[in-house]
Amino acid sequence: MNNALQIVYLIPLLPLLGFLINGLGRNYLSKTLIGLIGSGSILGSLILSIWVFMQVKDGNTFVAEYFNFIAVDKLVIPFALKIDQLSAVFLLIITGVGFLIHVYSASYMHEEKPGHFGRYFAYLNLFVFSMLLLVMGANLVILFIGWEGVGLCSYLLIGYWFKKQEYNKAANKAFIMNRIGDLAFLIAIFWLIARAGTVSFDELFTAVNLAKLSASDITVITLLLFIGATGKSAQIPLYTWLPDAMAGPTPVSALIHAATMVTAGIYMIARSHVLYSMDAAELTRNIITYTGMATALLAATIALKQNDIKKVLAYSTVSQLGFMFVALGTGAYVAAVFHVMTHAFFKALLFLGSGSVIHAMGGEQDIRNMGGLGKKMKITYGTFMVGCIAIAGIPPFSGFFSKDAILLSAFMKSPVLYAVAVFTALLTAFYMFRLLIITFTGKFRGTDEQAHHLHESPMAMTLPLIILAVLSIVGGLVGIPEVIREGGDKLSAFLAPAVSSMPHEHHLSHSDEYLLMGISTGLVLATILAAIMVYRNYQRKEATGFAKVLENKWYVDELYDRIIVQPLHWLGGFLKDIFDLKVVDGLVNGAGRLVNYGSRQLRLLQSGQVGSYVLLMVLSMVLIFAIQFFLRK
Amino acid sequence: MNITIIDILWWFLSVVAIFSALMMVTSKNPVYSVLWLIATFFAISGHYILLNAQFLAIVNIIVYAGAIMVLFLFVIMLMNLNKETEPQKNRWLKIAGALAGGCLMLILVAALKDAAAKEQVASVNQGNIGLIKNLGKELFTTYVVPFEISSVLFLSAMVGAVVIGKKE
Amino acid sequence: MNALIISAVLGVVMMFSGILLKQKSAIRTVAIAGILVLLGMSILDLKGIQLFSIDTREMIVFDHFALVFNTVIFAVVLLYLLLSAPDMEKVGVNYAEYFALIFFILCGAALVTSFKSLLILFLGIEIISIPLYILTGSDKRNLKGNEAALKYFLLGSFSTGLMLMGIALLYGARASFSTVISPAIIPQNMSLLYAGMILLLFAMAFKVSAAPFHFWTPDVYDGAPTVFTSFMATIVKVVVFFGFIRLFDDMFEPQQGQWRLWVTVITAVTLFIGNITAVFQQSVKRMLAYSSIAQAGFMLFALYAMSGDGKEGLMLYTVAYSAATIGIFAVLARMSDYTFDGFNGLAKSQPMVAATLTVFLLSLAGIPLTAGFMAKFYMLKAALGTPGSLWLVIFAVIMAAVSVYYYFRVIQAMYFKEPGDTPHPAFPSFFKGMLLVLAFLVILLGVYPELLLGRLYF
Amino acid sequence: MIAFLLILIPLATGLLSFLIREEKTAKAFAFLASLATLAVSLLGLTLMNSESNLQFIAPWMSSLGSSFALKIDGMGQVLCLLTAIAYPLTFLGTWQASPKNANRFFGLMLLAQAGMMGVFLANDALLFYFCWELALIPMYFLASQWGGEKRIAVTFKFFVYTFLGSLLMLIGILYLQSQTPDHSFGLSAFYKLKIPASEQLWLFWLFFVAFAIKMPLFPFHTWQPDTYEQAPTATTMILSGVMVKMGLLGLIRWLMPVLPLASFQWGDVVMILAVIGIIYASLVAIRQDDLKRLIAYSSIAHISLMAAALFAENLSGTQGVMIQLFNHGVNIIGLWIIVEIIERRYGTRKISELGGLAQQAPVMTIFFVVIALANIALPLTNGFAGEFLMFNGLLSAQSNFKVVFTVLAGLGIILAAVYTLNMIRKTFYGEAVSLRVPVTELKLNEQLALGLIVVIILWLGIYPQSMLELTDSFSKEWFSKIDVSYLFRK
Amino acid sequence: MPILNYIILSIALFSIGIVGVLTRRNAIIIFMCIELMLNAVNLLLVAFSKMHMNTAFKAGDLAGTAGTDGQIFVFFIMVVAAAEVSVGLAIIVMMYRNIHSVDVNFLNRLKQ
Repeated sequence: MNNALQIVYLIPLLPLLGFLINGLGRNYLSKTLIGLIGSGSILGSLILSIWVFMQVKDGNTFVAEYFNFIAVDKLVIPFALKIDQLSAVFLLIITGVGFLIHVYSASYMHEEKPGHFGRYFAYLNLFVFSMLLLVMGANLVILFIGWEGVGLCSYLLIGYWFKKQEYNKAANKAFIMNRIGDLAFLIAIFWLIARAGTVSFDELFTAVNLAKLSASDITVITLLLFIGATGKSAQIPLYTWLPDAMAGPTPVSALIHAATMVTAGIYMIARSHVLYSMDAAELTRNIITYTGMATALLAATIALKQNDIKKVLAYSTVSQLGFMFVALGTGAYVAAVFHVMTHAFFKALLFLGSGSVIHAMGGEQDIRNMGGLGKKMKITYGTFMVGCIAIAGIPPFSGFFSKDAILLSAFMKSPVLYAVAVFTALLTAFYMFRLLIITFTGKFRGTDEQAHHLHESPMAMTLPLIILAVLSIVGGLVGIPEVIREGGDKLSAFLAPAVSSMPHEHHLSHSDEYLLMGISTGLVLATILAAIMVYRNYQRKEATGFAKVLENKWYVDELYDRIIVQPLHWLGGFLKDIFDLKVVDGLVNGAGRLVNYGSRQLRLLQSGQVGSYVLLMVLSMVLIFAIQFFLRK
Repeated sequence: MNITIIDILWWFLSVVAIFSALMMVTSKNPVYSVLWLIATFFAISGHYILLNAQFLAIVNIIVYAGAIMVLFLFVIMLMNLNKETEPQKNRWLKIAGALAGGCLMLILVAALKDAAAKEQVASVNQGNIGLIKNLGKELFTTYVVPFEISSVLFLSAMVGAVVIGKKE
Repeated sequence: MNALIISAVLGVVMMFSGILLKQKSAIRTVAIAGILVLLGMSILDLKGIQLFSIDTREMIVFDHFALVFNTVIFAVVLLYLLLSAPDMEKVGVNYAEYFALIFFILCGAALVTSFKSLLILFLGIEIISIPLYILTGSDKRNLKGNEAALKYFLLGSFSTGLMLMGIALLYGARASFSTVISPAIIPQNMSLLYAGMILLLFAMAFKVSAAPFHFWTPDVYDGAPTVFTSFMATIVKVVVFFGFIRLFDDMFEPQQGQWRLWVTVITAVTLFIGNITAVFQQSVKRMLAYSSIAQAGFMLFALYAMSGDGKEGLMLYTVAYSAATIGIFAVLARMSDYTFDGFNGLAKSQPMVAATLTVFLLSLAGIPLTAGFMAKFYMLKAALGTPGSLWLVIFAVIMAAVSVYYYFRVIQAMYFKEPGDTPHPAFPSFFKGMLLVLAFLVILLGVYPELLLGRLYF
Repeated sequence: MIAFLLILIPLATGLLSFLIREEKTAKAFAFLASLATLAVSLLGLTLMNSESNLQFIAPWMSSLGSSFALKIDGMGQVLCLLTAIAYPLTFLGTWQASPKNANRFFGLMLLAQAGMMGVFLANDALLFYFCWELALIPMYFLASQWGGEKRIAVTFKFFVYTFLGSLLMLIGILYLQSQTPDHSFGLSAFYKLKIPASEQLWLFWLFFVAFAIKMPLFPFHTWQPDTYEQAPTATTMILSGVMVKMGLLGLIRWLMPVLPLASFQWGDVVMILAVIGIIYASLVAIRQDDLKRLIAYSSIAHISLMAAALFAENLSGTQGVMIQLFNHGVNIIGLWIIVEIIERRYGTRKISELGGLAQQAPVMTIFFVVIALANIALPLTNGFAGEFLMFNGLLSAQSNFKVVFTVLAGLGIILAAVYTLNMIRKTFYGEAVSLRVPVTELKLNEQLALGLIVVIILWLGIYPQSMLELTDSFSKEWFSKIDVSYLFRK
Repeated sequence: MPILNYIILSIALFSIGIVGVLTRRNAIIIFMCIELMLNAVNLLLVAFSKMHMNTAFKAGDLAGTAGTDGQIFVFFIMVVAAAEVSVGLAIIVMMYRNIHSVDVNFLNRLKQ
């Protein structure tokens, strides 16, 4: 192994240092300095990541071990980082998008008080650190450390404006729902330890260790890992935290809740694809597919009727994550990773764009109060439109290629699945353009003050938008399907040593493949047109009927509240006020009271009367004699 | 089964003893109680004589019937209790007391009746261990230590009577 | 034998000292000198030096264990007199006679610890009992004292009757009053033997205030002058206990299977009634009376187990329980208010007294590193050595936990409550010093019990 | 010698402390004494960790078969370090709280420390029992004299409850002693015992109840929230941080290796109790309004998990418990320090009366959040390694229901997040509702104490192996004693 | 005379004494009942004494003193009873002086 590569620890360490400096010095450092440190540390990581990428490209994959984190008996968990193609790709995404968002944030958050500004960057740096740890971890435990770390940062950043209890509640919700998934993840790890005796990827995915796992082990482990992923990657049934997480500052939403953290689940499954590709994981794969599909569809329907600019994007994210899971479930791991990448570009772009809008609107997020912003905010409008086209999947924008790969994979599995997936893609196009049109075209519907205030965002904000827009356009070129160009799927080729998709059972002819692309593209274009027609002259009106159900997110939050939160709340109250006090403690105190009562009663024997004393004595004597002489033998 | 004069005497004395004991317990007037108790003691002394325990018979009459009971009588007279002053005690308690005592007797008798060997006999009217000569010899040889110790008992009783009785 | 005779002589000396000496302190000095002499004599006994050679015809046999026990008892009496003798002045005018009676009781104690004949046991018990009746009633103006004396006397005589009946039945069965089991004495009639044995069990249970023959105890202890309650509840009680165990150990060892059940029942009932009833008491004195019943329950384990551990435990109990109880009663005798509230805030005005009282109470409750714990420890150890005793032992420790309730009420009153209106009495420094000595003794034996137990075997 | 000093220093200084009249002096004296103990403890850990230094045997009650035998083994190191560190932290963290009769207060605190050290080090059952009570009595007086309104009744319940438990244990000890061939109370003699299974089954409960009350496990726990609530905070810190470990130590050292068959047989029952305790306590904690009670219930949940992991009977669980013994103590002391600060400054510990403290005291908030997160076992805090190993152990247990146990106990993790985050949210976040007091940040002593705790949290979070190594050989040896599974394998 | 007769007789007397203690309120009479109990014991002891003498006699011990101890014991009982009576009556008189009654039902200051 190349010793120079040992220094990959610097990649996560730089953001960590940034976190420490910004965190401890938040009251003493100037905002500029904080911004510089925050962004600079990520930039350092980015440069290192690029260097690492180069190394990997040359075939230098390796594991760097530093010290033993935990070593008990035969279980040894080193603190080790793994660099391979998969992590290299993710490193680039994280540091790249992360850097842009840091730069953007320095401007976006400039209004904050100095201490809070420092805190914000500290959190952000800590997040990047955790995310890097997550993707670099050479074993499941290090991965898990990063996994929970990003959860923590997400919690901290959602509740960044901690004066608003609504936001704090959202933060709690995010953390707790993540924890539910984390529990499953943990149990999966324990299961693996119990069966295979190791958590290190390199050792785990060897034939020897895999052979130790029975079919049911694999089913259980893969399912548990998947449940873990549903928490982090916002899938049914644990997706409801993500829309609420929009309480955090918009760059946070862009970074954490669109580009990086939420894709951790996809990364984790891709990382352990060896398990998922096994025959015994068939059931799990199906479950993943259908869960992903259902999530994608459900979120897309909800997104149709949301009025909060960030909520639309949040549901869109959930929906896109669903797509990625469909890819995973159908064995198209590369497609999933590909979509992670393209999604990181365009969704970060969209979020940052919405941030620009919100910034301009003075904090307003309701699109019903917007309209016609395109005139005042050209760059934002333009880049936002690029993002919409990319996500809608129009060639040659990046989204097209990645989504196409997924749709293809779905078709191979079943045409019905494909149909649903296409339908969902159409919904995506529809609600994205609804958003675009309501926000940027037509008449302005906000207050005069807001109108007066409208302006394009500063350079520091628009520049990242532009860069991301470019990436959204060209990002797909790394994965051009083979049918279009021989050797166009560079991503697959690059990832091949680390991750490769499951081979399809039967092949599709080139013409069929073109046909499918054509159908989807045509339908998408039609849908976009329809959306433009419907929302061209948007007027605010109350949602009714089915639209109301959608606007209220199918009442899922209310359902969870009713069947889980409320009963637990009630149970807690019952246990606290009644069971614990009356029954458990009551028994203890009751014993005491019983003694007291017994004392009072027994005292009556002591009547003070000689006669009764003698009587009691004689009676006991009679009793004892009777037993001694007539009952005992 | 031939009934001898001793049998007749035995039964007579027993009946007298029990009857006077019952009368002692049931008499309302304390003075009568004392007198009935003396009668009991006489009957018991009679038994002693039947058993050839002449010394004890005499001592019983002199010490118990003579000295102790007179002391009782004297105290009763001193307190002017020679009237039927005792108010009715709780009747249930009385019945319970009588029942309990009766039960105790029945159980003890039943327990000892089975077990006490029939052939074991207290020899009546024979042997001379009860004579003062024999008892005295034994008392001042073998039992001299307890005899001396009983003087401590008397001393303490004496001190006690002084402590209790002395006017302050 | 030395102690037996000297104690009787000392009783007589005290009788006359009352006539010859007018100063109460002089009388007290004579008494304390007397007990010192007695202690010395007892130690001489222990060393094997007999001043008198008397043929008791095997009716009285002083074995090593009894002699050690006597010595310990006399030492405890010494402590008792040092601490409480001044308080006797308040009881009545017959100061010297009280001491005389105490010495007579000690004479009885020497008998009860060394008898080998039922006759001596009977005489010993009576020599102990009769002076006690008098001491109980010694405060003649106090109606409670009178009442206690009469109750004690009537019930005590009644139990004497039971005892004598038992002895008579045993005599019928064994043709001898000797408690020694020898080939010459073969019980011919088991029913008579059992009946007599159980009657004796009742009578002795009465004397050590074991339930259900304990009823006299609270009333008498409560009514008697506090100084004498202290004496009765401690020294007398352990002495009779010793006799109790000696009797059953010597005489009824072969019948263990017959009486152990009843000892078990009596132990359990005693523990139950003593501890549970004590919980509700409002007067500390009465609480201590019930506590003495409860402690008797623990001492019964020595009888139950009838083993070396049990006797060691009884020995420790003698010191631990007596020292603690004497200390508490000595303080109580000087308090104006006998209720728990009377102790409120004592720690503020009398920190030293409160601290020693705490040690005594902890010892009674059986908290480790006090002698009381070691005593209970040996008892439990002894009991566990007997098969099938687990439930009894568990019951006993549950009751011990209950006992914490009432002992700690005093501690709570002293430390955690505000003092009431009536001021606490002042305690002379000698008195405090003696309390410290007692407390020290309690802790010393708790930390290093071998100091005492080592004397038992050599 | 180290072992003896660890008991002697607190004992002697504790007794001396009663003689000091001046309040400030007493405080300083106690603090210095606790530092001395810490220094000795660290010496024992580093420079003087040879066998001879860590062992101490003196004759005592030899006729009973008992001796004054002390030994610092791996677990002893951890627990002594915890005890030694807990005291300076407590004194430092509560420097501002000035109890009346300070000399007595600190004297009793130090005496309790001596008792706890004794419990952790004793290698003789009788000595163990003595120290067990020696630790309890000062605690009783501390809580009763300096506590809250209902202190007398509450602490009395605590005392009687634990006393009853310890008496039952005494029966067990006595029984075991009577079974040893040379009638010895020595630990090694106990370990050599081969008690028949039928007897083990009931003997087990005599010990277990005592330890379960101390820890406390459901359903023996009700003394605990009340006592924590009523006791003065310094006492509560020691109670919850150190004293509850006595119960676990009892299980580890005195119960499971001595009665391995019964421990195996009753393992499921204990685990059921523990799992119930975890969920139960967590649910109750969710609804608590009183910070102290909330933390008390959270402690019950944590301790229950440790008990469950112990009875999983494998190395992973054991090592997890070992490290968690230390972590839990440090973390909960940190929480108490902050609760104490809140109560002193704001005059209430009701969550409903607090809010928005983060605006007034950001530093305190950060400390609290870090410690609270450590308490819910976030990775890279000290709690993680322990809980990770414990859960891992639980899933590898011999029990047929191990998966159920693991999943249910795992719910505890989720519920822990719920109540911890809710507490943080309601207390520190949101609009400030109480501005009765001027904005004050932490005092230097508080910062020092909390800072030290955070350092420990992070150190053991990032490099837990440093502590796991300490107990490694102990755990292995222990496991070899309790492992009876070979008897049941075909 | 069979020993059983004596046993029954003296148990009867003894029980009558107990019943008296149980049912009477007058302290003096209670005391007298106790004396009756003692006498019952005495009678039994003498009877046993003669029984043992008889046994020894049958076994060939013609000039023996078997059974003497029983009668000696009776003597001691009488001694003790006498001492007890002196103290007991003193206490009763003391009581009478204070409350002008010897009714034990008035002894109820001490209870609980």
